[in-house]
Amino acid sequence: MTVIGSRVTWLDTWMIEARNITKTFAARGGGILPGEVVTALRGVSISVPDSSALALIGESGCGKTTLGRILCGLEPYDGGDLVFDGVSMNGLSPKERNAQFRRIQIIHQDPYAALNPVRTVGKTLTDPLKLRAKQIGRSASWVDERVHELLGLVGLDPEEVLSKYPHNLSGGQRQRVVVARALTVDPDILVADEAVSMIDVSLRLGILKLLNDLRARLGIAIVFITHDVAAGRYAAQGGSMAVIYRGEIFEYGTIDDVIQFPVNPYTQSLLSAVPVLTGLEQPGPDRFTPKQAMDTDRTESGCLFHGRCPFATDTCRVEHPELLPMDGTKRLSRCHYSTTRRVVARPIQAGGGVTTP
Amino acid sequence: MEAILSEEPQSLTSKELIPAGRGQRGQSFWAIAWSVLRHRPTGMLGLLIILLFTVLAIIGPYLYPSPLPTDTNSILAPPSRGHVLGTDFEGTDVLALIVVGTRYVILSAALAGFFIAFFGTVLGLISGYFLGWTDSVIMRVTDFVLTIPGFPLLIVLATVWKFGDPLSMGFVLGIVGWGALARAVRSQVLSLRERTFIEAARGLGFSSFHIITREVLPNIAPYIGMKFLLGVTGAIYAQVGLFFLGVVPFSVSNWGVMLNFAYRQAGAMYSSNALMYLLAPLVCILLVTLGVVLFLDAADEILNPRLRRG
Amino acid sequence: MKRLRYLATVLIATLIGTSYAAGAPRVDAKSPTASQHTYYGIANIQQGAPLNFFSPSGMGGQWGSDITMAQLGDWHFGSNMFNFIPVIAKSWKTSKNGKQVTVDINPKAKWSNGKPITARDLYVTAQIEQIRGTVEPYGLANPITMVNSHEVIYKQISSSNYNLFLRQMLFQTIAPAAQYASLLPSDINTTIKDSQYTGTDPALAAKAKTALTTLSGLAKKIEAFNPPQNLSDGPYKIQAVSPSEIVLAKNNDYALASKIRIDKLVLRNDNDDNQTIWNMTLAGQTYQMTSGGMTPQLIDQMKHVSGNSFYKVSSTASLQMIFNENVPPYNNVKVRQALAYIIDRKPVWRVAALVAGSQSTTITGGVDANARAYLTKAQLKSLTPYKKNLKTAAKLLQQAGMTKKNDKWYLSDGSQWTMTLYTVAGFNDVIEAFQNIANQLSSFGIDAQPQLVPTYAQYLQDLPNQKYAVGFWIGTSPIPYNFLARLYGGPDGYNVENGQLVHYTAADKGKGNWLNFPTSVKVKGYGNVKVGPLTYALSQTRDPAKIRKIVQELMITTNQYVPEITMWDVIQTGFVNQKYFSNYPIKNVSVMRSCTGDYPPIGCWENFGYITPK
Amino acid sequence: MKRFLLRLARKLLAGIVMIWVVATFTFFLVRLMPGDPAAAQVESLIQQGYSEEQAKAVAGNMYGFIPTDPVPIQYKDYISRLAHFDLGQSTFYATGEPVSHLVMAALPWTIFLVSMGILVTFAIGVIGGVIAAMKRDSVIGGTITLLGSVLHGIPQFMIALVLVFIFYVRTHVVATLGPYDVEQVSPGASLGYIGNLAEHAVLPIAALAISGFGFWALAMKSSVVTTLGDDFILASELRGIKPSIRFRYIARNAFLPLFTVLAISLGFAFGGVIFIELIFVYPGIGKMLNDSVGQHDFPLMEACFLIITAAVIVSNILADLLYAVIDPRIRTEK
Repeated sequence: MTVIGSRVTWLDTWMIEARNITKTFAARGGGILPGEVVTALRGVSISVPDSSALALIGESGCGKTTLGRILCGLEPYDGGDLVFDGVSMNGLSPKERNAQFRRIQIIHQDPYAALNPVRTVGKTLTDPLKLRAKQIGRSASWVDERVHELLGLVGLDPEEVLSKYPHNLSGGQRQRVVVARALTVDPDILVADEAVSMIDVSLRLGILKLLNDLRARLGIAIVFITHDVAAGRYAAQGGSMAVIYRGEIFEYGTIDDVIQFPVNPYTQSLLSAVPVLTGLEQPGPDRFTPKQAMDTDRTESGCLFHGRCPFATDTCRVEHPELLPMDGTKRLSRCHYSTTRRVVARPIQAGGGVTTP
Repeated sequence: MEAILSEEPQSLTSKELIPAGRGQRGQSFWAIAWSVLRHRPTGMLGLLIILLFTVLAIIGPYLYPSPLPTDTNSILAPPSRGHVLGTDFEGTDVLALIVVGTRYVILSAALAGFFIAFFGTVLGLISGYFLGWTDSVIMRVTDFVLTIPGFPLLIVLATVWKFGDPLSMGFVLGIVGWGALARAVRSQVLSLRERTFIEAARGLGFSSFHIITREVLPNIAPYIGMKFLLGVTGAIYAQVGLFFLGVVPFSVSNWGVMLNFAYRQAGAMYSSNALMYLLAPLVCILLVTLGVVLFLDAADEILNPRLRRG
Repeated sequence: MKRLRYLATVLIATLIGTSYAAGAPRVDAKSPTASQHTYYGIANIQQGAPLNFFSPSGMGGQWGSDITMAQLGDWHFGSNMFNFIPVIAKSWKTSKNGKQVTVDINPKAKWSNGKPITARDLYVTAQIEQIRGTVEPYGLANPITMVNSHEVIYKQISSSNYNLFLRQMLFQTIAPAAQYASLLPSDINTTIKDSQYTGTDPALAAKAKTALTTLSGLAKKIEAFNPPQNLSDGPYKIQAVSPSEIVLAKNNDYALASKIRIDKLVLRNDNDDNQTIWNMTLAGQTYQMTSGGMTPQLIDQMKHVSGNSFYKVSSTASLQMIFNENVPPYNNVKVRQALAYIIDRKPVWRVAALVAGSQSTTITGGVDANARAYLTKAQLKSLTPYKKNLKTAAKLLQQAGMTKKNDKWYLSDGSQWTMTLYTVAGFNDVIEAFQNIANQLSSFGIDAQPQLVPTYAQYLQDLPNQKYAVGFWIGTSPIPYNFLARLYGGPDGYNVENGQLVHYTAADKGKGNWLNFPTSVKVKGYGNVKVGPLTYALSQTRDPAKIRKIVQELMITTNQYVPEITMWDVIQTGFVNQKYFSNYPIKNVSVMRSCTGDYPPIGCWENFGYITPK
Repeated sequence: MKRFLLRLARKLLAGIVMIWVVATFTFFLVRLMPGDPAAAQVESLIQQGYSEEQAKAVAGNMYGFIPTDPVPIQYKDYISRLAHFDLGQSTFYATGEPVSHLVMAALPWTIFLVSMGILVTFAIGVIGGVIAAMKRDSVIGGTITLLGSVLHGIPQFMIALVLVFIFYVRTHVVATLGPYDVEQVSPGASLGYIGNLAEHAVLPIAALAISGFGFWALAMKSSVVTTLGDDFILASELRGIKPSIRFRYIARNAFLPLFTVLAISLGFAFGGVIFIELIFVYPGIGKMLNDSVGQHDFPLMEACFLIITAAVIVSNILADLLYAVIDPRIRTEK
C-alpha cells in the first residue's frame, strides 16, 4: 500500500474515489452582516472499491452525512475532486455529471420522509423505471416486470404492497421500498445514511441483511453512514471503515481491524462509549471517556481532538497531525501518538475467560 | 373585501402541510367524498348550493334569451305571480336578471380563483423549489403584491381596465390576489424539501419539472384547492363591491349593478316594492359565499385524511 | 402585562389626538345666537372649497349666497321678455336701442362687513369679467362708466346688438373691490384694449397676443384666489361647516334682509347617493327637498309624511339624444328619421323619468311647451310626430342603402350596424333611458349598447372632440336663442367673435363644430334655410314678431332634419314641509323656475317674499 | 439592540423602496389612461383661454410633471417632487388646492375610524375567541364559532347597509350620517364634541366590528386551542395550578401571535374602510380615493393610493416593532 499525496491506494480497482474534499456552509441569519462559516469537511479522501463496503462512523455533526450527500451529487463541494472509474467529476458538464451520479443512490434515514406520501408504492417505483426504460430502450411491459422483480428482491410481496400508500406500510417495509426505488436505476453504489436508525430495532437486522444481500447478489457497493458501531460493522462486513471527526478522517482501515484494534485515540473514545452487555461482555481494559463534550470543543489549532484527548501533549496542541499509514498494516491514522488500546468489550466465554479473536 | 388579498385567519387556512393520500386502499376519491358529505349535511348543503349556481351559470342565458323583455307598465313592481321577485327599473323580471347574471359572477369568480391558484402556485413552487436569486426576485414581487392594498388598487385600476367580460375581471382579481398563496405555497414547498423524497427524486435523475409537478404539487394540491375556494368567495366580494361603487361598466343583469341601482335609484331601502330588487342579488351573493364556506370544511376533510372521522 | 397597559395608554392618547385633529375648526366656530326660526334643508356642500365664486369649484352660487344686481322675476314661454326684482340695484334704465344700461345701486346693499356696495365694486367686477372673457359674447365695452358712487353705465360695443344685454348685466355676480382690486394691475384697461385688436397690423397683433397671455394669467390668479373672509354673502352667512352639514345665519347686511325671515338655516350634505335626501324627507326632517329620479312609490310614501307637500313644475329643459353627423350613417337624414321612428319614446320616458319628466311629443329642439308657445296650431299639426313605426323606419333605412340580413341591419358598406350610446356614470336616468333604447334598437336588429363615460366633465370635453357618434345632452333655457343655439350655435361651429358671426366647419379641428349639421337645408314651405345665421339673428333683434317667425322656421327645420331626438321634457319636482313654515311659492311657476339654479332655493324664494314661519 | 435597529433600518429602507415602486406604478398607470388625462387637462386649460405655455405650467402644477415632456423627464420631475412631499394639485376638488392639504384633512378621519374600529373589533373578537375555545364543546362555543364563520363570509358593505337600514332608515335612531353634528357642537377639544363624535362613530364602528368579529374570533380560538395543547399548559394542569392563573397563562400566550396580525390588519383596514366611509359619509381617505377616481382627479387619486399603501407599510413595520417589544424571546435576543 502506498500513499501518494492524500490519495489512498491500497486497492487496485475502485469505483469511486473522493479526493481531498472540502466543504463549508454559511451559517444562517447573516443577512447583510457577514455570516459565520461552518466547516463540514476539511479535505477528506475515501475510495469505495467495486462491490465492497465502507462504513463512515462518527458523532453527529462530524461531516459524515455531508460526505455521503456529496458522493451522491446532492451537495456541491468546495474543493477536491470526485473520481468515478477514473473520470474526474470536476471536468464534466452538469448533465454528464448527473448521469454519473445516478449510479450512486442514497437511502435516507427516515423512510417515511423519503417516500412521497401521495403516491402508491407502485407509482413510486414505476416512474423512475419508466425513465430508466427510456434510457436503456426497454418496453413498457418491462417496467411492470421490473417492479415485481425489484419488490421481490427487497423482500416485499408485490400483490400486497403495490397499491398501498407509504402510511399503510411499516417502517421496515417503507425502507425496503426506498431500497427498491434506489435499485430502479441499477446503481453501483448505495449510500445508506443512518438507514436503520429510525426503524424499529426488531426490523433493523432485516434491512441490514438486505443490504448485505444486495452486495452479495448484485455486486452493489455500500457506503454505510452511521454513528452506531455495531450496525456499521454488520453492514460493512468485509469492507473498510473510516472514522470521521470534525470533517477529518481520523482512522481508516478494514472494518474488523479498526474495531478490534483501534490505534487512534478518537476511535478508541468512540468504541469506549459502546454499551457493554453486563454479564455477557467484559469492557475493554483501556476504556476512557473524552475530557469534554464534543460541541464545546471548537479549537482549530493542532490536532482537532486535542481538547478532548486525555493523551494530548503540547505537540498535539500545536502541530496538526497528518493521516498516515501505520507501519506494516493497511491502516491510516491521524495522530501524533497512534497506539493500539484495548477498549472494545469482549464476550465472556462460558468458562469465564475472554476470547481473543 | 381584503379576503383574497390579506392573510387568512389561521384557523381557516394555515393548516399544517397536508400529507394527504387517497386514504385506504380500494376507496376511490369519489367514495371518500361521498362518505364525508354523508356525514356532514352542512357540507352537502354547501355543495348543492355551489352546484345550483354553477348550473344556473351554464344554462341561465338559455333559460332567458337576450334581450330580456321589458314592460314599462310594471316598473319596479312588487313580487307577483308573473314576476316572482318583482321587476327592475325598466320592468324586467328580477328573477330573470338574477339567473342571467349568474354566469358573469360565477365565471369571473371561478376565473379569479383559478388565476389566484395558478399564479400563486406556479410562483410559489418555483420560488420554493429553486431558491437562490429566483426565490429572492419572486419573493420581492410577492411582498410588493401583498403590501399594495388590493381593493383600492382595483378601484384605481378601474380607470384603465375594462372589466366588461368575466375573463378580464377574473384576470385582474387574480393578478391582485395571488400574493398570499404564493408565499404559503413557497413555505409548503420549503417544508416539503425537508422531506427527503424530493432529494431522492433528484438523485434518480428526474427533471426539475417532473419533480415539481409530480412529486411536490400533488402534496400541496389540497391546500391549493382550499385556497381556490377561498379565492372564489373573495373574488365575488371584490367584484360586487366594484360594481356597487359603480366604477366598472354597466350591465343590467350584473348583481352588483342591481344592488347599485336598487340602492341609489330605486330607493329600495325606503320602498317595499323595490325591496326584492335589492334583496335578490344580496341574498344570492350571500348564498354563493355561504355555499363555499359550508363546503370548505367538508372539502378539507375529503382532501385531508387526517381530519377524517375514524 | 404592564407593557400592554402602557401600550393601550399610548393608543388611547393617539386616538384622542387624532379625533381632535380631525375636527380642527376651519370656519369661525362661534356658538349660534339664540334663534327663533331654524330651517332645515339639504345642499351639496364641498367642504374646504374656496370662498371665491370665480373658482370653478368655489362655494359661491348656493343657497342664494352670491349677490347679483337683480333676480330673474316673471317670464313665460314664447317671449323674450322678463321681469326682474332688484337686489343690489335699486333701479335701472335701458336706452331705446337697448345698447346701454344705467344702474343705480341700492343704498341698503352692503358687503358682509357692513361696508356699502359702490360703483367701484361694479367697475372692478366688470374688469374681472373682461379678463375672464365671460362678457365678450354679450359685447360689453370696457371700461364701464362710473357716474357717481352709486351709478354706473354699461355699454355694448358698436358691432354688437345683443338683445339679452340687460339680463346679462343684471345677473352679474358682484365681487368686492376691497378684496379683488389688488389682484389687478393698474394698466389693466390698456391690456384689455390691446387684447381686443383684430386687425392686420402685425405689431398690434403681437401686442394683442401678449395682452391675451397676460389676461389668461390674471384669470388663473383670480380663480385661484382664496379670500380669507367671504364678504359677498347673500341672505345667509356661513357659521359652521362639517363634512355632513352646514349651518348658516341670516345676513343682516343683505340688501333684501327685511324679506328674510329665517334666522338659522341648517343644510345637510347630500353627497351620499340620495340617501340623506330620502331619509330626511321621509322623516319630515327637511322642510324642502329637490329631487329628480325618484320612483313613484317613494313619492307616494313622502306625500304621506305629515306636513309634506309635493310640487311639480314644468321646466324648460329636455333630454335629447344627439348625433355626430361627421360619423356615417348618422350624417344621413333618413337614418336619423328612421331612428326617431324606431325608438318608442313613451317607454323611454316611463323607464327613466316617470316622475321627473313628461313625455315629449314633439321634436323641435325645445320642450313641448316651447313648441306650443311659438308654433301655430297648423304648424303643430304639420310636425312629423315620429310615432313608433318600424315599417316606415325599415323603408327609410333601405332608402339610405341599408340592408337587413338574418334579423340584423347592415350599413351600405356591408358592415354590421352597431351603436354605442354614450352616457355618464351616475346619470342614472340617462343610463336607464339608453338601456331601454338599446333594447328597442336591438330588437329591431341594430346591436346597441349603452356605454358609460366616467365623469360628466370628461364627457363634455370629449363631445366637441368628436369622440362619440351618439350621445345625449340636456337642452336648456326657455330663451329661443339659447335653446336653438344649442343645436345651431357653438356645437355646430357658429361662434360670435367681436360681435360678428363666424362659422367653422367640422374640419377645423378644435373649433368646436362636431354636430356638423349642413349649413343650408331645404325645408318645406321655407326654401333654403341657413340655420347658423338665422339662429344668430335671434340674439340680435328686439322685435317679438320677427323672433317668433325665426323660431318657427328653425323648429320646423329641426323637426324635419332630426339633429336630436327629444327623449323627455324635464319636470322639476320636490317636497316642502309646511309644519313649521308656510307660504311656499310652489304654485307660482315663474318663481319656481327662476329659483331652479339655486340649491336649495330657500334664499331665492325669500327674495320674492315667500316662506313665512308659523 | 444593534441588531434590532439594523433590522428596523432595513425595513424602513424596504418601505421607501416600496413606496417608490408604487409611485412609479401609479405614474405609469396614469400615463396608460385612455386619452391621456394630463394632456386633456392642458387642452381644457387652453380652451379656458390659457396660452399653451401657461396651460402646460398649470397642468404641470396639478400633476407634478409637464404633460408634454418626454416620459422619462416627466417621471424624474414627478419623483423629485414626491421626494419633497409635493403631491401636486387637485384637478377637481378646489382646483389648485395642493393635494397634500386635502389628503391631510382626510387622513385623521380614516385614522380615527380605522383605529377605533380595529380596537373594538379586536377586543370583541378576542373575548369571543377565548370563550369559543374554552367552551368549545358547549352551545355558546359552537354558536360563537358558527357566528364567526358566517359573519366572516358577509361582505362589509352589506353589514353597513343593513345597519343603515335598521337604525337610520327604519327607526331613525340615528338622525344624521356623517362624523358629527355641526349644528349641535363645534369642533374642538370639548367634551360635547368628543361625545358627539363618539355617538356618530357607533354605527360605522359597529359595522367594522360585526364584519371583523369572525376573523378575530376564529383566529383567537385557534390560537387558544393551540396554546391549550402546549406542554407547559398541560403540565400546569397536572400541577393543579388555579384555573384563573392558568387562564392568564393561556390568554397571554395565545394573545401574542395575534398582536402582530393586529398591527398588520391596521394597514389593510386603511384600504378596506372605503365602503364604511362611503355609506356612513366619513370624509376619509377611502371616500376621497373613490371620489377622485369618479372625477378622474388623478393627482388626488395617486396621493390617496400612496397614502393607503404607506399606511400598510408603516403598520407592517409597526407590527415588527410590536412583536419585538411584546415577545420576550425576541426582546432578549442580543
